[in-house]
Amino acid sequence: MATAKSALRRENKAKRLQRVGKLARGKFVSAANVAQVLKRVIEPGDILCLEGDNQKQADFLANQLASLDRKDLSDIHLVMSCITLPAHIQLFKKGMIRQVDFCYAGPQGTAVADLVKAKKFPVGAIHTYNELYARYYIDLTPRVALIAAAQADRKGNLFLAANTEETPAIVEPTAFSDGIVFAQVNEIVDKLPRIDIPADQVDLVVQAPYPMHLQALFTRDPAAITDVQVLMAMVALRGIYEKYGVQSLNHGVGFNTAAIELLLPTYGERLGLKGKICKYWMVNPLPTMIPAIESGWVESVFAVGGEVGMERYTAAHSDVFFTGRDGSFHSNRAMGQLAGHYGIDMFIGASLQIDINGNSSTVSKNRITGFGGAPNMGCQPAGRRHPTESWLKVGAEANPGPGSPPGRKLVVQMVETFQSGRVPTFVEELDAQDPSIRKALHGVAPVMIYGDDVTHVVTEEGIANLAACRSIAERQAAIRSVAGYTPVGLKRRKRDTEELRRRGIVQFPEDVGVSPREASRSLLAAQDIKGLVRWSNGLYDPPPQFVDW
Amino acid sequence: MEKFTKAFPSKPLKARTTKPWALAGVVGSGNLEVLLERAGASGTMECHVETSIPGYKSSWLAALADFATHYPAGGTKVTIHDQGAPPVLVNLRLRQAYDHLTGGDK
Amino acid sequence: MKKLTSRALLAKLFGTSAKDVAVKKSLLTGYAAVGTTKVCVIGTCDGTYVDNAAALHLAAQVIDCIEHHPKMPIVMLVDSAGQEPNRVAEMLGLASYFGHLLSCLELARRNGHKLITVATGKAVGGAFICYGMFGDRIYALDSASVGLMPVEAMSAVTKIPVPVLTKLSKTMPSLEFGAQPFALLGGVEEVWTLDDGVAAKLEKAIATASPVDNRAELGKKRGGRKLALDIRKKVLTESAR
Amino acid sequence: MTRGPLFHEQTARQRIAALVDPGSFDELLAPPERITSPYLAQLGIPVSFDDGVVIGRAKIGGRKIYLAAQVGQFVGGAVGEIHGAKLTGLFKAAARDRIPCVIIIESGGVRLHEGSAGEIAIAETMRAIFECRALKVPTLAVICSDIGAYGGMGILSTCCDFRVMTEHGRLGISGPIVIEKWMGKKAYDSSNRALVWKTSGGKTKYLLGDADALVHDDAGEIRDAIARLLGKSSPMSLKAVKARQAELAKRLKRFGQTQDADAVWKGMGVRDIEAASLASGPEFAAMAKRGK
Repeated sequence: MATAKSALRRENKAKRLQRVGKLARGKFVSAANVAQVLKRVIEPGDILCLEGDNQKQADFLANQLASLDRKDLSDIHLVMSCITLPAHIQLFKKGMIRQVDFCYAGPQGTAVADLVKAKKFPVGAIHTYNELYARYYIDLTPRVALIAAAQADRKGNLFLAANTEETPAIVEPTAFSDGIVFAQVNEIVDKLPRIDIPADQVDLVVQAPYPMHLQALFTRDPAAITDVQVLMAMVALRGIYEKYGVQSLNHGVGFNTAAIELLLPTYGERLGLKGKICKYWMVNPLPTMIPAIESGWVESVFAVGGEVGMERYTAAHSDVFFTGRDGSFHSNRAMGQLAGHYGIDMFIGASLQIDINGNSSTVSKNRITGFGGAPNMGCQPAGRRHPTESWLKVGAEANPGPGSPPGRKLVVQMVETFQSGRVPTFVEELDAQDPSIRKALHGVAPVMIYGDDVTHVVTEEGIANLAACRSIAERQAAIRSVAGYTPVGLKRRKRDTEELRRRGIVQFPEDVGVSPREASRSLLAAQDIKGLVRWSNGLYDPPPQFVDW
Repeated sequence: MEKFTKAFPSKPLKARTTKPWALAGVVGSGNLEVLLERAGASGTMECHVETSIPGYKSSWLAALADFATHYPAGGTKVTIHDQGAPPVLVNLRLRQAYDHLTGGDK
Repeated sequence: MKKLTSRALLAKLFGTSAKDVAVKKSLLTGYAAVGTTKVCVIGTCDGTYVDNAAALHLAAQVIDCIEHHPKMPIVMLVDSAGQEPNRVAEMLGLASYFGHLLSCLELARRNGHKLITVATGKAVGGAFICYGMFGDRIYALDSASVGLMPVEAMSAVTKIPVPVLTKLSKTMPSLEFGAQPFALLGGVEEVWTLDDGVAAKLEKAIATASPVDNRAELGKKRGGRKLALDIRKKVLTESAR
Repeated sequence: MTRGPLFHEQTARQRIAALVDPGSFDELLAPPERITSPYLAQLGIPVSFDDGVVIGRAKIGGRKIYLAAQVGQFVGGAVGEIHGAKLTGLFKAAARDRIPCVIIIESGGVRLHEGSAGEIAIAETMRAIFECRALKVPTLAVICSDIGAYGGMGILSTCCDFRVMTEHGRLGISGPIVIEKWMGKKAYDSSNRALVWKTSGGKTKYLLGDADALVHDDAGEIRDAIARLLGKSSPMSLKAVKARQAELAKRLKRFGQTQDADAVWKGMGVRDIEAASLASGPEFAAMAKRGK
């Protein structure tokens, strides 16, 4: 074995752990001592990683961190994918953070916007998930990582259960660079169902007094799907899924795509599409996929995370879902994002705002959210080489030049022309382009998906095929053509729309064989959560807020 | 509440049935009702709109004008009670009422 | 005005015979006399809330009267703030208990018992609908709180500002709370003042009562409810075609 | 597993079209008459051509009926002066013509914006219902939507001969929010939908006998239930009210001490609560029957 010439980091780690002293018994820390331990292992200037994405949160450790004072904790470079807890905001309010690099701030979007206005949010950049994970191996390697697991055994091995999520992506770079990995666990047991993180990579463990926060993020109640969303789903199925023969795909979390999932066993079956489309999925275990799975549409599902209530269902369907030796569900956010980047024919999702060039964003002046996994999947992977029918077909429409790849991934934005409260989705310029936001982000507007990457925009008015547009002016005209009665839509020129429609670049529902009159919720395979439970033969256990029986 | 009235030129209604009126939709949050009656000059679709959300007259007029262009609806009177419906619903309800009136297949 | 005790109020209406009316848990049941007319009494006092047991208690008295005192008028006194807003009451079907009480009263009416209501205190919400509003003729003391709800409460639920409702209630008595506006709607035949010979008025009311519901006619005549009668007639006319 | 539209999601007019014999519905006070609420207009609230209730004549299985369907989306289906007068007139017409009357209830009760006028209208309609019943003209309430039958309309529904419900329907007087306000969130959490439906939903009402039929959320099934009940009327005799008095007293004695609807379910014969929770209509009814 070679000996390091210089091992300052390793020595520093040893010192930190030494400072913990009797506050830990071996690796194990009692909940009451956590705040003290954090104070002793974290040093000013550290890059500190706090685990937490849009679903799973190391919330006990975050709360303990937020309970410290500035004298105990300061000059921290915080790296984390999602700022979602009030405790996270506290760290900024207390002035502990020197810099933050993150991806998403969903529920705290308003608080983050307020921090930006108050100049208390020293942001490095807003990232996409895999971009941030990648930097954990390059220039943002954590000195200390605070993570969450379902169970630990007496040696400190960890079981992550359904929500593996981003834990491996945080632990590996930290553990292999002499950083400290501190895990909160729901319980400590003698024998784990399976080992997801070996004890060798774990330094400290605490059994949290309450189970980690898990957001039921992907549960969409079919009762809330509207007839209009059914119409859009029918248009998308015919005009995109059927047309290109989409085999592998990712769905966003919205009601639009939930409608598509619920139309597969009914409308999709009627169109004879079973076995021809939607076989391979990179998506979380969406309850609304249950009818399609039960009807035999789905070959496989790989996920970035679990979904509350789907544990028994996924375990019972190990031919479809990835499961461990113990039989239970497995997810992995980094690998899922990678799969969604390179391995699929189509990404389809929604956005709050789309500008006339097809750029989209969920950021407004009063609500700074950032990105989920959408940009990793909703983009053209320049490193892709393998062909599929769909990839080549879209590629041909895009008329590639001599220096372009022959194929294209379908990147579809599916939105209603208006958000609730009559707020138009289509705008001339994104709120994200606001100078104050750009300034805070060092000149970069937080665009979720760039217009150049988008191939199609679907609205209740129809489909705009941006990939087939030959100029920016044409792209803008195509977007205006499906922007309905928003100010952007009202500026369309009838002649342009007719010409684009003639060329098949703009398609109205009737152009793809959909009659708006047929669009009805009664086409959905399940019209409420109870229907999903019935489809699952009682294996789906919806969260209490969705149960009305 | 905002109220406005406007008549749009439209090709005469094809008189397949003698049904005098048809109603589609309900007045409820984010929804509207459309009453379509056979009335007035054969070359115009006369529209009366009452909406609980003021300030969207231009998109209302554009949606109604589009309908009058796409469908032969001359000789009809459209009365709308709106409680904040998005334009797509306006279109859908107009179409539903129209189908009922003209004895279309629904 | 000082609030009368239930006993004092009963004495005003029924004189010495009031002693035979039991007051138990703010419920009134028994037999008494109005002048020379023997009557059955059911009612509420102290602004109590009516629950399942209360509805059964009143219904039992009505059944007893039908069974043992044919055609004896039934006087219904109302001083109740509403139905008991309670989980168990709802689970066990409070509405059905009220429906049962109404059925008993209807049976009495069919069997020739006159039903006279006097709103003596609070007469609001479900507690008024579940028996008092079912009288052949309905009277109210001028001090009684009769109606759907005060404008403040209406405003809290509808989010319409109080001044707007108050202003509108000047031309729409339906929005105003109290015995007088309720009478304008026809919901009350006549408003009485307690010290102004109520016993004699009650006796006369019993004598002149008719089982034909006249409230819509009254409401139109008095101008408080201008549409109800004509709409009803229109339905009857159109349906006769 | 595809099926028709769910009844509880349909509008009043769609429900009527789905229930009655094709082409048999003849609307009274139809929309072109524009009989709309002056109260709402004064308050700057959108009005509706039918004022929230569609009434008319129709046929079910060839049999003439009078039919009303409330529009739950419009001010919660609440009863105002016009709305209530339409209902009163309809039941009076039914009594006059000796034709059964069916009301599809979807209402929170009195329309607050019209104050006491709606309250009196409900009382008048109750009187008209009893006019029908005195003549043995069947009256039927259908309660099949989440809005349900509440307040005065809840009470009114119990005046009819029979009630048809689905698992979606709710029947009560005080709404969940009022009860929560009164009892506290701990005792009754109005956002706990499972609790609310266990308390006031069609299944519990059916077990206790307050609903006479529990059917699937489907127009065809509801039509069949209506057709079955149209031929009967519920007697109003001294014997009948005495029996009912005893039955309601027994119910109160048996279950009045518990908060727990599961105890009621078990007491009424449901053995497997979880399976019964997922079951619907006749399957649910059968489960309760088997346990007895």
